Amino acid sequence: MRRSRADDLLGTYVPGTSILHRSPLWLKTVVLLGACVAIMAVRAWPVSLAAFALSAVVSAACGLGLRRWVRSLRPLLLLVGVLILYHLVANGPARAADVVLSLLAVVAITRLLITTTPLPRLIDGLVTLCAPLRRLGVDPERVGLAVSLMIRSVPWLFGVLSGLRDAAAARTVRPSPVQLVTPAVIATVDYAHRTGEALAARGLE
Amino acid sequence: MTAPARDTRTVTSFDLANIAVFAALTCVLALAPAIPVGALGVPITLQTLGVYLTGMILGSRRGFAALALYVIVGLLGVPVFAGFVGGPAVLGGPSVGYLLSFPFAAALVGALAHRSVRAERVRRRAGSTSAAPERRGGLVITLFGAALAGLVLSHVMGIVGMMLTAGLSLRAALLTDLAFVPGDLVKALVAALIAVAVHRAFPRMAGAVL
Amino acid sequence: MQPALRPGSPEPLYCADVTVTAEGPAGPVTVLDRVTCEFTAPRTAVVGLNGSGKSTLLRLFNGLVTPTSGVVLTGSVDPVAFPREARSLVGFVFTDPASQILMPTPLEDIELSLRRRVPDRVQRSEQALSWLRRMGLEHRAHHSVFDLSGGERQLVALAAVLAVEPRVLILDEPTTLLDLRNRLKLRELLDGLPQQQLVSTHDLDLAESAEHVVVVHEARILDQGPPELVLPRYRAWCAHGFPGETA
Amino acid sequence: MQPALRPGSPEPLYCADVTVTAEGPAGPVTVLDRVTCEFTAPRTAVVGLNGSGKSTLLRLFNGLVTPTSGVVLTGSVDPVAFPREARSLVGFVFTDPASQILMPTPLEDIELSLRRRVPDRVQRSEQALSWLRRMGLEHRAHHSVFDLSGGERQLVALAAVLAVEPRVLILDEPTTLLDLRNRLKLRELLDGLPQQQLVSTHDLDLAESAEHVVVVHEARILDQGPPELVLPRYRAWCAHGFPGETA
Ligand SMILES: Nc1ncnc2c1ncn2[C@@H]1O[C@H](COP(=O)(O)OP(=O)(O)OP(=O)(O)O)[C@@H](O)[C@H]1O
Ligand SMILES: Nc1ncnc2c1ncn2[C@@H]1O[C@H](COP(=O)(O)OP(=O)(O)OP(=O)(O)O)[C@@H](O)[C@H]1O
Ligand SMILES: O=C(O)CCCC[C@@H]1SC[C@@H]2NC(=O)N[C@@H]21
Ligand SMILES: [Mg+2]
Ligand SMILES: [Mg+2]
Repeated sequence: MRRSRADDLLGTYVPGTSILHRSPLWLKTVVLLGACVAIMAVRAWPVSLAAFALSAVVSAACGLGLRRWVRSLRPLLLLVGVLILYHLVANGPARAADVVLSLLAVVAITRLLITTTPLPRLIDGLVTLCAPLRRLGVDPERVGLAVSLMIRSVPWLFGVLSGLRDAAAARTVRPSPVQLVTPAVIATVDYAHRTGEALAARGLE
Repeated sequence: MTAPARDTRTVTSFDLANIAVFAALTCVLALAPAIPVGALGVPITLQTLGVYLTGMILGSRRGFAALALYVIVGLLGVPVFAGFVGGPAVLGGPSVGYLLSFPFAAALVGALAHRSVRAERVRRRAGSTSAAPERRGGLVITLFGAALAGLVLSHVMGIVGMMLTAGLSLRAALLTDLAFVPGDLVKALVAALIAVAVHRAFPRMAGAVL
Repeated sequence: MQPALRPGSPEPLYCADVTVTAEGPAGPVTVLDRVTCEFTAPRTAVVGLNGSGKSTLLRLFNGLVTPTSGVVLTGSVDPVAFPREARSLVGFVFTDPASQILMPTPLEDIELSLRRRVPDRVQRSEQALSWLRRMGLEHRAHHSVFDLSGGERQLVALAAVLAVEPRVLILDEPTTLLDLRNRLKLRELLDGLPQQQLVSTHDLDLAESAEHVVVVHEARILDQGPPELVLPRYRAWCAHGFPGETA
Repeated sequence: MQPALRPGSPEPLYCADVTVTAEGPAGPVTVLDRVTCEFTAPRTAVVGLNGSGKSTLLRLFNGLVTPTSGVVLTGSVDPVAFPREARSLVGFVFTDPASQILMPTPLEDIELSLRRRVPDRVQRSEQALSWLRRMGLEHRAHHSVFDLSGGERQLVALAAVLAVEPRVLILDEPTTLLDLRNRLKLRELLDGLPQQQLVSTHDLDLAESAEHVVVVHEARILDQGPPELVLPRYRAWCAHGFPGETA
C-alpha cells in the first residue's frame, strides 16, 4: 500500500499545455516513432547526436525540464558504459558513438511520448490500434482494461514485497529467499483472484 | 467455487485479472537491479523468473497472454524492460530475441507444467497413501523440467536475436548466452519450488481436478 | 448535475434449501448447509464468527458463488442462470477496496462503471466527477488510488458501485479497515441511500442500525430477527459459547 | 511443558522530537511531526484516524522506520544504530497476518522463530506445539495457513512472535479481521501476558482496556492520558470534527 519512487515510473505523465501536449495522439506517435525508426535505419552518429540533442531541446521547450530528461536516461548509464568499452575495442569510436547515441536518442524520444500523454489517452490509443485484432477474436476494449489493471497492480506488488521484508526483519529471522518470496507470490495470486471477482461483480465479464 | 466457471473459448474476468497481475509481476521483477554482462550489455535480470512462474501458475494460454501484454506495454514506451527502458528501440537491440521469446517460453512452460500438476492430482486421487504427495518433491522436479524447456526456447531465440542485431557469430553468441545459464537454472528451480506451494494453496489454478 | 437514483421497491433476496460445498484439503467442506431465507428489510445485517459462511451467503446473490444444490433468487432473477442480469441488479462492495478499485485513479474507476451506459466520453467524465463530488472526494479525482487513505478508498469503491445505479447493495464487512470517523461517515452515507442493503459485519454498531439481523453459525442460520432481540443473544454466545458447545 | 516467560520490568519506549518524512507523489510528506513521548504503562493504546501516523509511530521502536530527525530509545537500545538488538527486545505483530506468517504451516512458522534459541530439532518441535496449545490451536498445527480463518491466522502470528520471548510487545491493529469471539479471546490472551504492550487500534473496546491512551492526529500527538478521559474526547472529535477543523 505504500509508494516508493519506483512506482512512479508508470505514472510518468507531466501535465502541461505545450504543442506536444496538445497535438493529437496519432500525429505525435507517427512523428516520434518515425524519428526512432529513421535513427535506427540511418545508423550514422552525427544524425543520432542531432536527434539526441533535439530531444533535449524539445523536452525543455515543452516545459518538461532538462532535469527530468537527464533523470530518464540515468538508468542507462551502466549499459552505456559497457557498450562504449566493447565497441571502442572491437569496432572503433565511430561505431561506439553511433550505438550509444542512437540508443540514448531513441529512449529519450519515446519518453517524450509518454510524458506528454495521460495514461488513459495512451490506453485509448492502444484500443484503437488493436481494432484489427477483433477479427482474431480479441476484444480491443479488454486489451485496454488489461493494461490498466496491470498498471494499477505494480504499486501493490512493490508494497507486498516491502511488507514481507519488514515482517522478516521484525522477527529477526532470516528465511531463505525462496521462503520469503513464496508468500509474496501466493498473496499475488490471491490479489488476482479478488480482482477477478471485483471485475465479475461489476459486470465487466 | 469462488472462481467464475471457466469457459475455454473466451477470456473470463478471472483470466483477465490473472493475466494483468502476472504481467505486472514480471514488470516488478524486471525492475530489480539488472547486471549487464558480456560484450553486448544484455543484463542478467529476474524477468525469466517471472516467465517461468507465470507459465507454471497460469498455464499456457493465460501465460502467453500475460507475457505478450508485458512485451506490448514495453514496446509502447512504458519503461518496463530491464534498466527502466521502454519503446520500440529494443526491437533493434541485442536483447530482442530474449524479449520476443518470453510469451512463447511462458506458453511452453505452462503447457508442460499444468499437465504435470493435473497428472499429480489424478495420481493422488487414485489412492496414493501419502498425505501430501505434492510436498514430496516429485512435482518440483517435473516443474523444473518444464522450466528447462522454456529456458532452452528463450536462449535459442536470444542467440538468434544477438546474431541478427549485433552481427555476432554463432560461436560468440553462444558464449555470450552461456553467462546467463547458471542464473537461469537457479531461477527455474526457485520458480518450481514457489509454484508447488502456489498450486497447493490454489488447487483450481491448473483447471478442474480430473 | 446530480445523478438520479431510482427509488427502489424492495427486491427480495431469497434462497431455499441452499447447500454450498467447496474443495478442502481433506475432502469437500460444507460452507453453507441447507440454508433457507428471505431478506426484504431496507437493511439486513449478517453477523457470525470468522469462517461461518457470511461472505459465501452474500456472494450467492450476484452469482459469484454457485450453490451445489438449492434455489437462489435475486429479485426475480436466478443468478445461477443469469449472472449478468443479477449483477446489474446488485452492487457488491468488497471488504478490501484495494482489490476492488480496478483503475489507477478514482475518476477512471468510476468512468469504467459508466462506460456501458454513457458512451460519450466528455459526459462520462462529468458524471464520474459528480459522483466523486457526492462523496466529497472531488479533489482526489486524479490521485493514484494508492495515495488515498483507507476511508477514501472505500468511498471510491462505493461510488463506483453506485454509479451503475443498482437496485440492491450488498456490502461485505465494509467498515473493517476504517477508523471511527470514516465508519460514521460511511454509515451516514448508507443511511441516505434509497437502495435495499444487505451487509455482513463484525461491527455490531453497524448491525444495530439494521432492521433485520441474521446470525450465521457453522454454515447455517442460527437466529434472525430485530437487532434488539438478536444482538444481545449473539454477544452472549460469543462470550459464553454457542448452543451445543462445551464452552 | 509450559514455555517460561520472563516477567518484565518496564522497558520504557521513548522518543524525543522525532520527525519522519517520506517521499510522496508531490514532494516529501511529514508522517510524524516533532513527536515527543514516553510509554511505560503495562498497556498503551494508540488511536487515531486512518493515515494519522499510528503504524509509523509503532515501527519506530523496532527500527522498521528511521526517523528523519530526533532520538528514539527502546528500553536502553537505540533502534536506529542497533536494529537487531531492538528487534530482539520487541516483538512486533502486523495487522495483516498473511504478510507475517512466512511458512506454510503454523507449526513450521513457530519453529522458524525458535530456530536460533533451540538448536535441537525435537525440542524445538515440542516447544512450538506447546505454544500452539496455549493458543488453542493444537489441532491446526499441520494445516496449511491458507485454510485457517482470519482469526486463527492472527493467533498464529501472535504465537510466532511470543515464541521469541520478547520483553515488549507491539501490536498494530491486532483485532481488525476478528469476529467478536476471537476479539474477546485475543483480549483475554493479552491480559494474561506479562509483557509490556503497545497497541494501535480502531477497536475502542480494546483501547478501553489500556492503562494509557494516546491520540495521534495529523502526524502529532493530540492528546494522551487514562482511557476514561481520552476516549470520550476522541469519540466526540470523530463525530463533530477535530480541534481546528471546520466540521
Ligand atoms: N473456495 C473455497 N475452498 C475451500 N474452502 C472455502 C472456500 N470458500 C470458503 N471456504 C471456507 O468456508 C468457510 C466460510 O467462508 P466465508 O468466507 O463465507 O466465511 P466468513 O463468514 O465470511 O468469514 P470472515 O468473517 O472471516 O470473513 C471458511 O472456513 C472458508 O475457509
Ligand atoms: N514510506 C512512505 N511513503 C509515503 N508515504 C508514507 C510512507 N509511510 C507512511 N506514509 C504516509 O503517512 C501517513 C501515515 O501512515 P501510517 O501507516 O502511519 O498511518 P496509520 O495511522 O497507521 O493509518 P491506518 O489507521 O490506516 O493504518 C499515511 O498517509 C501514509 O500514506
Ligand atoms: O531488455 C530486456 O528487458 C531483456 C533482457 C533479456 C535478458 C535475458 S532473458 C534470458 C537471459 N537470462 C538473463 O538473466 N538475462 C538474459
Ligand atoms: Mg467474510
Ligand atoms: Mg496503520
